[in-house]
Amino acid sequence: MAETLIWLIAMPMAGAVATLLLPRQSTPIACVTAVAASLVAGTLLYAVSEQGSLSYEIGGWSAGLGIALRADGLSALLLMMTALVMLASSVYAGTYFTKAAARARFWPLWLLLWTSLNALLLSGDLFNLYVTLELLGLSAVALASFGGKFAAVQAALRYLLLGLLGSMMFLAGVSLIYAGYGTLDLATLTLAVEPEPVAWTALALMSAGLLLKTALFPLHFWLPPAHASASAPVSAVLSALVVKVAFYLLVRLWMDVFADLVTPAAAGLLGVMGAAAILWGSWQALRTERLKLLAAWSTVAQLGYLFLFFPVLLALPPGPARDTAFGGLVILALTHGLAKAGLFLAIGIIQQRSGHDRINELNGTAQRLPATTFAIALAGVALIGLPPSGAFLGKWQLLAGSFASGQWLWILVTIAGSLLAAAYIFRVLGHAFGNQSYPRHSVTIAREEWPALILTTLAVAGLGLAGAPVWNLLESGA
Amino acid sequence: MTAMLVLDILLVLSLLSLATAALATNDARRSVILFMAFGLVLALAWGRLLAPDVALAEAAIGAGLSGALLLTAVRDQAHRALRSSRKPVHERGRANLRVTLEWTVTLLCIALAGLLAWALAQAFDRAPKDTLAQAVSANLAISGVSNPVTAVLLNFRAYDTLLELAVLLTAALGIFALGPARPGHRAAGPVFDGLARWLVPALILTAGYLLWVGAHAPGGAFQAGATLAAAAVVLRLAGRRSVGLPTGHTLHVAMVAGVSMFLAVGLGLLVLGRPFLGYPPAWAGGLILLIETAAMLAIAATLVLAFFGGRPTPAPGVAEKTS
Amino acid sequence: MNFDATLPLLVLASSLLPGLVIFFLREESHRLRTLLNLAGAGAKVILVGIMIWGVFHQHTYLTRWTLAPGLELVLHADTLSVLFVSLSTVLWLVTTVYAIGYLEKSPHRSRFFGFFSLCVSATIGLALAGNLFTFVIFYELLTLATYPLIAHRGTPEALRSARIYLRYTLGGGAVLLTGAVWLHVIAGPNAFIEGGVLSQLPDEYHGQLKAIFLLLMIGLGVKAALVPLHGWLPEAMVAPAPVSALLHAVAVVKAGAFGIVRVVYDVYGVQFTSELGLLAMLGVAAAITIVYGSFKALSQDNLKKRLAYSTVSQVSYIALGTAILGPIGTIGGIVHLVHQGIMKITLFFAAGNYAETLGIHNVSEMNGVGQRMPATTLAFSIAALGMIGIPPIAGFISKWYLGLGAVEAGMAGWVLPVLIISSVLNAAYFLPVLYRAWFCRPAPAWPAEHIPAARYETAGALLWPPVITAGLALAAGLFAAAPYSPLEWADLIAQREYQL
Amino acid sequence: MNSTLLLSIWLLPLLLATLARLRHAHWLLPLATLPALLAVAILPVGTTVSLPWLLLGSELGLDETGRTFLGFSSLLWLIAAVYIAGSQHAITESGRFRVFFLLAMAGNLGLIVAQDMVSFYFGFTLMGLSAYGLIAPASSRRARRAARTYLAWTIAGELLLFTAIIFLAAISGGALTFDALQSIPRSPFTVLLLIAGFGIKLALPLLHWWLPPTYAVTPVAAVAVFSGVMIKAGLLGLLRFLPPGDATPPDWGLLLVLIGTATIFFGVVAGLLQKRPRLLLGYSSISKMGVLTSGFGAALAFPSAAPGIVAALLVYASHHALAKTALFLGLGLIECSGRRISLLIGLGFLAFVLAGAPLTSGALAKAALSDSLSQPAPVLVTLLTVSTLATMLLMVRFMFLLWTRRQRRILPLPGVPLLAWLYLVTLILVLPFLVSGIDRLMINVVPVSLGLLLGLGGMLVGSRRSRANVPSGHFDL
Amino acid sequence: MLTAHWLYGISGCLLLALGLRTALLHDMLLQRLIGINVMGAGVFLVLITVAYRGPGIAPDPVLHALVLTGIVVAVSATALALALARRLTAEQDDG
Repeated sequence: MAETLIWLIAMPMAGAVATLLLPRQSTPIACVTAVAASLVAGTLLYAVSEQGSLSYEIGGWSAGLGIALRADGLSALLLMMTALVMLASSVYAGTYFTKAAARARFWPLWLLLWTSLNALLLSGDLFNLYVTLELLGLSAVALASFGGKFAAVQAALRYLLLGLLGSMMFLAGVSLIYAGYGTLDLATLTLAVEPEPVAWTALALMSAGLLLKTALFPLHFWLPPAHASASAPVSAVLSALVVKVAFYLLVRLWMDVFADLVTPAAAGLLGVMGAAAILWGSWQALRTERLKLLAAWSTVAQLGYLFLFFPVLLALPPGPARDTAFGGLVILALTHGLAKAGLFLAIGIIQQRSGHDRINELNGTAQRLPATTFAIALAGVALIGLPPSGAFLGKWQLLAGSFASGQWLWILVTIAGSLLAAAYIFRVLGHAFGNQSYPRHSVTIAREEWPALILTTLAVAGLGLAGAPVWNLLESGA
Repeated sequence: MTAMLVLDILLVLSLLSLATAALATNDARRSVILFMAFGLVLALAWGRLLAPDVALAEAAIGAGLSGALLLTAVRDQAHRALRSSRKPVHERGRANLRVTLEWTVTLLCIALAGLLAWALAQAFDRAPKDTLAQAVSANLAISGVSNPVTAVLLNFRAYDTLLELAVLLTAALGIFALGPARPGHRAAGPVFDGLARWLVPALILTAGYLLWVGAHAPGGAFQAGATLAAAAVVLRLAGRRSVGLPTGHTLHVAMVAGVSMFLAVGLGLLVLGRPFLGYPPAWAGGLILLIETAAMLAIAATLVLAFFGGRPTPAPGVAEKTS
Repeated sequence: MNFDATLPLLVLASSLLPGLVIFFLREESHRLRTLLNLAGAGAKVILVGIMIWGVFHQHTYLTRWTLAPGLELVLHADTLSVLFVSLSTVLWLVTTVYAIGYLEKSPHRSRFFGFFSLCVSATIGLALAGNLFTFVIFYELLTLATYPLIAHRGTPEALRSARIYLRYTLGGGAVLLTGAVWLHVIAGPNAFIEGGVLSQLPDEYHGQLKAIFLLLMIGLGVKAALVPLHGWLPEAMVAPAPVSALLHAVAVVKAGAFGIVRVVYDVYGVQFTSELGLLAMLGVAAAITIVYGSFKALSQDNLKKRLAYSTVSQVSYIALGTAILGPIGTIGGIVHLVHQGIMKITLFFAAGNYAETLGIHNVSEMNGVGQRMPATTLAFSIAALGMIGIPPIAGFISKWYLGLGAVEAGMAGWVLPVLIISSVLNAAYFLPVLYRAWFCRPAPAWPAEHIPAARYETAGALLWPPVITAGLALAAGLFAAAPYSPLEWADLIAQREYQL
Repeated sequence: MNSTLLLSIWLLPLLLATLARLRHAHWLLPLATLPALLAVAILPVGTTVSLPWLLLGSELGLDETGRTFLGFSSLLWLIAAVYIAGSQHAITESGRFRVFFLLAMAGNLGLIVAQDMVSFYFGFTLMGLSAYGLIAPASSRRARRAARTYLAWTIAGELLLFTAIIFLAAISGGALTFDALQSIPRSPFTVLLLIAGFGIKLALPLLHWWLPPTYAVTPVAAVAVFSGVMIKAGLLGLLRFLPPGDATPPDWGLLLVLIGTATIFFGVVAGLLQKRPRLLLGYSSISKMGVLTSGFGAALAFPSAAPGIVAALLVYASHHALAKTALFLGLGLIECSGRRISLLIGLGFLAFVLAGAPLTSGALAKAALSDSLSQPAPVLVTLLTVSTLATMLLMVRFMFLLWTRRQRRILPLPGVPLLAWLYLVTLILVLPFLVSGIDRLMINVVPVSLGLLLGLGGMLVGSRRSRANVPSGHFDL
Repeated sequence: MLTAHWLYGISGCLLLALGLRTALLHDMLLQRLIGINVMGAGVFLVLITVAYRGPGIAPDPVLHALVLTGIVVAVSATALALALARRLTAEQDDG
């Protein structure tokens, strides 16, 4: 079963090569690759749930000398989310780019991005993580600028520079770790690391880099323009996955590798930044005139929730209480991933149909595309954190943890953020009602509308109603 | 020892002053040239610190190719990009804010440097942890090469290198996707042309040598690829439009050569029942060379492409060939 | 899974599945849509019938589904839930028929009926919720499912009132959620158990429990339209009449009131609530609401708005009954849950008929409408008189038990005056309407006569629902003491609650 | 069989009410009284029916009191129904009027056979609210105002009653039948509520404001049942809810006696100041209700003498019901077809009857009441005598008003109403002789003659001067 | 601890800080890019210093390999950034 780990990386990479070499057949190749990689991700998820965490030593060299890939419950879940989002977005992208030449240039980058996501989620080596971060950053930038519109290129350039800064900070931390502990392997490091200046400084540097990449307030400023000006499938993946895997790495470092080092004050700092992100992001989303910017600002806010978990988790005693809350964090991240991807895909359809994405002029389009509007509504449910979405379970755990540890501020922020989210979501949904002629069918353009609808449905009904396995997986794959 | 110390101090001081100068000036071209000088001094420093592989790479890539890229960018006025996004400083309040910001960032950076240095000092004070280096030398025999750096790069941590090639490929594809390249330089004078006539073959030969020697001495695919790319750069500067680079499909093949060879080997071994990229010791040398060759091609193609800054356009009518 | 464990799920699914299918139906296929709607409603009636029988005979219907560690979705049929489920089921059937008639030829019907079914499903889920967590889930779902119904027409006013509705209900939902989570943290999964369980918590939690109670009441009070959280309800009257009927009688407002009943009886336990001194607080809030709503209703010319304020007032009777310690008051509150539902739905049906048939929206346009639409007006009159508390209509029974319960609980001093004042005000805003309808001479022409008087005064699908529900309102009062009447059922609930 | 009959007493009017809007439904009105009449005739006293499924568990039954009430009420409803069915009055012709007439009838008859509080309250409310329709509020602005006043007072009365019932039910621990409540002590507050609640129906002073405007505008046949029958529901209510005995403290009896006394003279004085015969009759009713209230108070105050007093009150109530209805119906005939001497003679007779002239049912009623009161409270007998004198004065004034009534033109008398009236007058004429010996009917000679003389004298004086002009419907002190 | 460690280590840190400051504060893209490269050079210097064990002793080859990889990655990123910048200026000039 451990081979699934390497296949998860090799398969999209091979797909990238194949699409580049056979540009005419690139779309079918990409779709086949997407399906196959998703199946592999599913297999891995199953394997982790059955056998616990898996690892694979590349080249047969033991971890330390060589590089090990590892998958536990957390990474398996995020890999599955990645697969779902990428698969759906791939299907969508197949029709989104109307020109064959554009598609042929798009697929290799797309699959390389997927490669980097999987590689990052599986990597068990600090330096290798740096390389995957760079691969992720570059492929994300290349995709963000894809199409070459001025605003997109400008935002992508800014994105690239900040990403590079982040990577360099990360690498500086890595070098400190190597200097101090002589190893890059995470598992070895977990055992070796001690609360001392080397480890603190290294963690601070790596975290700073990752915070920049995951766009936590006040390091978020690059995100809205980059996510809002990219093409729809790219925006979906940027918002749903790219920032998310950087966050994953933070969680991995803070909760796992350097868990002994983390102090309440540090976690509290992340919490405060998260709180600010929630409020500021939501407020900006409420004020913006454009749909895609709204979605992008919403990402800033939603990431804030994930950071609120840090002080809460730290305040809870290790054991079932903390594990349960941690599951809340994961399910919140998963839900946001699926929902935000669906949201961007749906917005893309609206944008293509109406030629713009100005919120105040959406009326007709929103009503002529009921399925897409419904997808936006479902995504909204997940973003607000209403039941039965997975985000509801996540926020419940967040609130419960805050109550249990007496951290009232987070409760207020969570509630306020949810209400603001409701405000900006329903600002959009209001335009779905009116007396525009209703189309004959609810789903008017199947291949474009279904991916968004399925993703958002999964976020709402799938994770919300069948979310319990997430906790089991985290437990069995710990 | 003292001579060494003097050298060290000189090197360090020149590094710092060159970097400061390169970053302080507002003249883009000057900045780039200072940066190239910085790169060369850095290569010296690598050499001083017993890292010849890195020194070679730095000289070829860090100083050479990066410098060339930056210079071209300066020529294309690319450095002006993003500038307009920041509003001009007019109001006093805004200016004050700006000053405050600058001071804050500067202080933070100084604090960061101090922190880092302090932590580093702590790390150096411990007993050196050589376990990994020892493991490398212990396994060098079965790695298929005798240069430990190459062994790490292409065997022990070959996966890193695979991803690195993917990074290169991504950059190339990203550049590709931006549209066609700008027209090449005007044809240089006959002197440069003459220079190019013998410089290019020499560079190509050097590349081949570096590739070969990488197995047991400093050198390898990256240095070789960079050298090869340098040859193309020279041609380009001489006014050759596509500098012998294939266009269209063949270019694709060259770009993905590294990644695909890597993957083919890795997956082939996987299919044969070995771990991914787990070379049998007997074949290791050959396989590494195979991969390195492909990687060199890919690196060269990518670097040249980067230098072009876009898809090379097929030459209109005139077939251009290197001598 | 045996039948007993599946039945709650089936009851839920009988509206949920048709609803989901309807979303994807083509707009023109109204025959299939009607079939699905009615089949779902019919199936639900049958299933609920089985459930009533079973619960009466002490069967346990329980569906469990784990959503997260310690968080279970529990659907459980006890006496109280069955009461609410039966109400919703019967009224849903009637309202569906009405809505089919009402929305004939209007656009976006698939969407409408889809959300309509979702709305009822949420209500059913809320009624069957076996713990506070499940309740919160369906409470929020209800908000979501109702929003599109209020905004349905898409006019600026509709959107505005939908926005106001959301502002209130989502805010309330957030407060409720906070309270629920807090309670979950200090007291575990909060299953609804007759008599409550919180009294076993040590004394040092009492302060927190009071705060939580306040949060829960605010959260529920928004939907139950307790003053000053009622602002959305009068605004929401722009919605189509079937939606108003649903909002006021079947689903939304009821959900809030039902939640109050649940929290007081089955989470805190009425005895414990009283010991904490919270019951009086609830009672005062209810009393203020009752009087305030009635006062506001007096001055409304718009018929639906007048009815909306009437709802504000009437629904708080349920809260008032809850606040009265003792089985009699409990019966009064709970039975009013049903009685208010059938009476208010009749009123809204009738108001819808006036609007749809003759274009009448205001009380001042209603002169002589009794002659043109006698059956509708009769239904309206029965319901209105019932609201005032005139025997033998259902409302009288409620007031009787509320008054009696108050006297027995020693709360007569302020409950009875509230009841009296409210009845007087009810009379003051309903009787003039009846007077106009029956005694005044009709204006030369109706504002906009959409449906000509043919064999019946209006379309059949519009006429029968109010007639039926008015009959129910009459029957519920007249045969209050008969077996399986709402009153008897409320009595059973009270017995089980107080372990009599 | 018995239960069906009891049930149909109020069920038939209700059912017929649903048909009453049909075109030729006049004759449904008399039909509706048949079960009640039949019940009076054939049902043995003490028949009860339990209907545990109805309302909160109902009990219907016929006791002695109920039978008397049912007797005169059903008879008078019948006569009024026939009168209406035969008349061609624009308002009473309408289907709406018929519906309300039947509803009010159902309520009235229903409350009489009700043996539990809730059923009684149901009947009481049904009657009270339906009577609103009889006022025909849409016919004029004045009518509308009057109807509104009526409704307000009625609802107030019902709410007072409701509250009182609630308190009673709370004390009784859920028992609702009058039987079960017999010996349960009433709290002062409950008693006060009951007196106020029924006092509105009885139009005791200060609770009477609804009465004059209502009587002024309502079709006369409806006023007849208002004044003759429905007003008596107040007395029945008092008898039912405050049964003389241990349950009610005797002090309340004294209070009621005082209130009643005040009512007697208030009614007379106010009546004397009226210009319109209808209003005069209305105030006369108030005065008579004062008599009944005083009597009831005496029964409360002297529990030992209560059975006798109650029996006498029943006689008095029946007498007043018949006489007052007849007076109003006669007045109605004059109003619709003009003043005729024949009608005036009939009305004159009825005026004497009401005043309690010898050989009339009035004398009978007075005698019965005097007899029952002479033992416990002789002072009340004196009071009754004074009241007789006062009533006579009032009746003289009534006849004077009729006599001086401005004559428009004579129209033909409507046949059926006339017959109905004549039948009633005959009944009043004959009835005392059927019930009692002549000797008992020879009382009240002095007060009636005195009243007659005083009245005639007053008229002679008064006709010279412009009289104090009290606007009809309002009484200014 | 060797003097070389001191010297090169500290200058690595200084280069990092210098580059970071420029990358954050400078107005011009080119300088920011060079700043990032200087920053990278600083990190690489630290790495190579860590690898250094003293004269005559074989340094740690792993770190050398890492730096090699880092250099290539850095140049790729620089190339992409410059390409993007050119595209921008081209558009600015056109528009």
